[in-house]
Amino acid sequence: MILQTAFMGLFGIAAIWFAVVVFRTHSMVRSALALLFSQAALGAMFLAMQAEFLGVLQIMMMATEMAIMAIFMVMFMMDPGGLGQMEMTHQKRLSQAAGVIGAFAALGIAFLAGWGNPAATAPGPQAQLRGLGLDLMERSMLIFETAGVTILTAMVAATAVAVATRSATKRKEDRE
Amino acid sequence: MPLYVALLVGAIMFGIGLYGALSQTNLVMIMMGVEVMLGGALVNLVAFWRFLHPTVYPGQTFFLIIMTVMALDMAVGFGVGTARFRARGSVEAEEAGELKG
Amino acid sequence: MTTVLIILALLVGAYLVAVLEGWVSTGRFRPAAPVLSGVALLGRESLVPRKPDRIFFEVGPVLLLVSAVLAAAVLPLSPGLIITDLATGALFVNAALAYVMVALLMAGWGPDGAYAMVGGFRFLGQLVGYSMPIVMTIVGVAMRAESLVTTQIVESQATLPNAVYQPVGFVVFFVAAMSVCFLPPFDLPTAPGELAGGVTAEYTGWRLAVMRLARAVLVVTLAASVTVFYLGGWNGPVLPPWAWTAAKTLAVAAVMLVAGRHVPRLREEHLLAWYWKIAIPLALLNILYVGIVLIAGSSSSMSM
Amino acid sequence: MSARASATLYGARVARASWLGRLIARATARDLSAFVVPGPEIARARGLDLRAAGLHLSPTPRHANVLVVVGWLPEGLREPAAVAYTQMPRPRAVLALGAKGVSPLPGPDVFVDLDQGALDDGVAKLRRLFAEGAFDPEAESFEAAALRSKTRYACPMHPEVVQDEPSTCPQCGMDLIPREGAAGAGHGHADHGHGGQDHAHHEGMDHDEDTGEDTGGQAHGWLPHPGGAEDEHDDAEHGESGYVEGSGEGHSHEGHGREHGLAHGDAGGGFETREHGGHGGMNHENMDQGTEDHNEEGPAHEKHGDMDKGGMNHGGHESMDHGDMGFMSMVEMTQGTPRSSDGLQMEWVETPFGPLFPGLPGGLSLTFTLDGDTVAQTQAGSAVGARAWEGLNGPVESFAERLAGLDPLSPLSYRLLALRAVESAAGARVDESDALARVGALERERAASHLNWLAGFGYLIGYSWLAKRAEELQLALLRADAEEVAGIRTRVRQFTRRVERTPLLRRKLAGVGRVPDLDRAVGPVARTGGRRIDARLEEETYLPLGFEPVVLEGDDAHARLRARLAEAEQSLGFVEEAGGVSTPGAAPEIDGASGRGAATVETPRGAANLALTLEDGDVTITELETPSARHLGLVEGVTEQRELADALVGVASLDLSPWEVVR
Repeated sequence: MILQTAFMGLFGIAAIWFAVVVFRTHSMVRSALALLFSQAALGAMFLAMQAEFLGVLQIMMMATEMAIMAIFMVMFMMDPGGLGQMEMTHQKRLSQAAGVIGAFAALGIAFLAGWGNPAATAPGPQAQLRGLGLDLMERSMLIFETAGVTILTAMVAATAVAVATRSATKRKEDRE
Repeated sequence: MPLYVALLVGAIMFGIGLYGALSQTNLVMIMMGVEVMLGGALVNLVAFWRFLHPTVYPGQTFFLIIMTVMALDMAVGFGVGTARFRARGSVEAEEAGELKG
Repeated sequence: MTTVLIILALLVGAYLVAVLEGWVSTGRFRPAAPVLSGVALLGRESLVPRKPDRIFFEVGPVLLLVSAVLAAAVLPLSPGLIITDLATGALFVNAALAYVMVALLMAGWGPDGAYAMVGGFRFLGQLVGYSMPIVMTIVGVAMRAESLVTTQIVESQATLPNAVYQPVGFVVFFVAAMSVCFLPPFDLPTAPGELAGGVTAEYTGWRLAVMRLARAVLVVTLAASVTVFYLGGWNGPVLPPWAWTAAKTLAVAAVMLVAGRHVPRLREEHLLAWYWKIAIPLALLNILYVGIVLIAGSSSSMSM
Repeated sequence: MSARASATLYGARVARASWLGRLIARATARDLSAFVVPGPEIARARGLDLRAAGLHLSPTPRHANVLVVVGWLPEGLREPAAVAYTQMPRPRAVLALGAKGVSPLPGPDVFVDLDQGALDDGVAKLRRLFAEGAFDPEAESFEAAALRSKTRYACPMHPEVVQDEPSTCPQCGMDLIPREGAAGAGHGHADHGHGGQDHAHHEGMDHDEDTGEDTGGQAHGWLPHPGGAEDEHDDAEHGESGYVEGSGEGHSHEGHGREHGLAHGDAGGGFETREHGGHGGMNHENMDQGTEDHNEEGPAHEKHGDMDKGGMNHGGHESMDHGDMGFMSMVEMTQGTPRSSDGLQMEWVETPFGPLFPGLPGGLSLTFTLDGDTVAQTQAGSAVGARAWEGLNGPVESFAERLAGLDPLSPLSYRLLALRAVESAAGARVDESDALARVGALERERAASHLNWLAGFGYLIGYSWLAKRAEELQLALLRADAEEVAGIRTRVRQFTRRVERTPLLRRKLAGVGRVPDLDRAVGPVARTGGRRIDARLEEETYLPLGFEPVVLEGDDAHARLRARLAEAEQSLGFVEEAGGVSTPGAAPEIDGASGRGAATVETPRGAANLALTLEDGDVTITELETPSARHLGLVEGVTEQRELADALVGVASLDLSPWEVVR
């Protein structure tokens, strides 16, 4: 239990530290990769919480996701080197306040609510996988299928929006 | 005890994410903020599953759905971003005035 | 103990792969060449570019090595000879290999050179291609074994290896595995002719040695994963189980190394188009096919 | 210099020679990887088999420990070669073949003649040198004057203000900021004709270990031209005079890494970041300043105002008044920039591919402006070409020799060209058997040249088998006597068939390298565009041989590959029929004849025309037209808006020889 807490704390601190780095660094790619390592640290934390499948999934998914983020980052910012000393924030005070209030609100709920007795043990990873699988295929099937179809639709729609049609490009050229 | 560690981490991640999402001007950075917030949510979710109801699997299912939402957020965000970048040459939120209702 | 043994086996495998690679590319069999070149690299200066992203520059090669070794941690050499038999082993291989891309991205970004950077981003594009097929084909394998545990996957192939059971999945996985370890014709990130070495171009001395070692370990890991997932792992007559795994792994590595010499490097656009238009549908069909076969097998009450 | 007394290695690594060191040194001696200057194709053209000699060829000097200099090194390559040398990690050595004098480079550690036997000896010597002297506590550091970088001081606001001493700007009073530039500023850009080219990529590396070498000496790229490192370049063309040193005060902290980028005009930086469009300076300044002081203090605005003016001077972007917006406007930044073909603007990075790029012929200096991995702009030139044809003028006796020395990739063709032109000027006639022998020699060179091209092309496209086999055939052909040619022809035919059956080759090459302006093309490039152009069609010697040029449709890299293979085979057939491969001898007996003469020879790259006047045994070239000079102009059309790999394949498929171009 103590070991578990220690590991969770360790990975939690890593996750938080990397999350801070995301908004502190001036290099776009560093931002994206810091986010990746933050999320991967969360994945490690899940592993410490004996959620093996979820942890591994998190670690795997985030690698791809954040790398793609890095590519868009570089593309949209037109700058491989990070913008150096450029200011990229606005409404700083407000955001800080919101962040702090948000965190404290969450903390307040976390610590004030009675959560009952924590369970000491979790099912083994094999049992978990089996349970999750059965849940996905039985009770939550509709939800999950809906989510799957939604993401597919969103992907198609996003691609359709992003890909400039020939006519749109032409129109733009005409305008210019 | 470990539950509270997880909730603490979740809350702080959420706070950082909120700050990031609000303070950044660049679309991609805003999305990063959102991802950090969702990360915080994920921690809470896993912690609740593990320490409160370890034998109830919809908790894990919900995790998967949030992960889907993260991917979705990326897809849509970048789709919109690319379209805007093409049209305007910028993904700065400050310059997206015409998106106001 | 097992950990040490597996790591040792990995190193030996990497050594043999390096010998093989030299043999294939120069046509001369020089068993001492990798040692010589490794020692020589250690003796050379290791230069740091003028304006590196120092963290990325240093971490890149190490992360590459680490992710290759991690992926190998869940691959069994023989029954019981495995570093950790995770319940999510097959998924874990993918998770670890995803960081190959992160490592290359770092190595490409770190030294602050255009060739390296283009190489790093090229590999990212490559990942967009291969990552889906590789996961989808593993689904087919896991379906047959009814488990993500790698040892159980090997056991499920006791009668018939997956390469025969689901040949389509085997081909797709093999190709995707070659892309992961950026062997020719998938060597877009390191293309010597196009990018003067790409992501490796700026590494010298011991850092280059680490990079090359990592690459060799990666090839071994991928060959081992092909062996475990599709060639029945340790299953085989006469020889001891570990020998079978080793022999199959080496054979796969040799095929990977030789195949690349006889085709030109792929174009990035073709790579992506073929992965998405051909490999992913094939992988999906493979899943469907395995499902049908499994249901047919169980309903006809054949004891399988 | 080559006669150094003891067995010490000039490029030894500074270290005490311990037992471990000796062990490593011995291993190093058996693991030689070479970076070849001007390029492996020159070594092949001279019949050298570097691999057989035990050298492993490396695509970058960073991975090499031997710099192999093949033959005489033209002026334009000396500095790049020296840069490559500085970028090789120590212990390192120079192996010079055939010629010694290579000024910025240190004297060769081993110098041997230009043939295979000597090469083998040289490599053996090199191994001994490495084994004995790889580590030397007293190794000197290499420092070439032209490469030494020098710190100069520039005003962040007024890029034209550059001084040697730290002081304040006379115009605005701000402190000048140090930046690095090359001492050899005299080698400026105009000199090299490279516009905004700079050593973008491969910047020097800091020797972080154990050496006392001045890191400033490494501040140059190896592929790029080490010209002046000033950053006020290319103004007229791109309107980017607003370059500002962005790595100013607040920029130096390591933690925030990347000290370059948009706000960075430092030539010492990795990427050469260029502003396109007419408003360069402005955005930089906003970025530079907009960092810490934006939200907090007022005076920042005043500064901005200042800068706006500065920017406007350069760019004339009137509406740019975002001094009080507090962030850099991406819209304005991207507004005036040229659009990418896909409409997604990315930062443009100017990247040199040459003159020592492994996938292209050595000496071809190609600079791509990369928009992502798409080539947005191309500058092509030659670093090795002659300064002017006038250098070839002179006595007629050695004229053929001189012209043959022009292009090491096809010396025979130019020798023949010279001979024919002189003969036409003198009115001399060549008898039939001589003419046939010449045809034999020319056709053999054509076949060898095509195979040589194929070896390099195979390397570029990552088709190792093709590269290796082509190299073997080419070397065998160069060493073959008349009887063996038939055997080689059979092998080439088998090779061709095998290449045609290669999976994916057509898919990779088809459609790549289309030439938009085929009228300017000659030789195989024109013939693969379906044009029946060949100087050999008008030659009498070819009539009885039943010559018919290889004409293919397609106009792409794949068609060129097939055409060159077919031509190689055809040429070998002519060699057989000509019955000899003797090289044409010296100029015919011409005693003080005078006159004008002209000749055309179909070189492996296309028709070369030479017109000259002969006066009292002196030759004056009036016109020399080479195929590569024509094709160099096609590079832009072949590369622009192409993916990087496709662009490179396109350039390589033209088979340019940078040697036969006037710089």
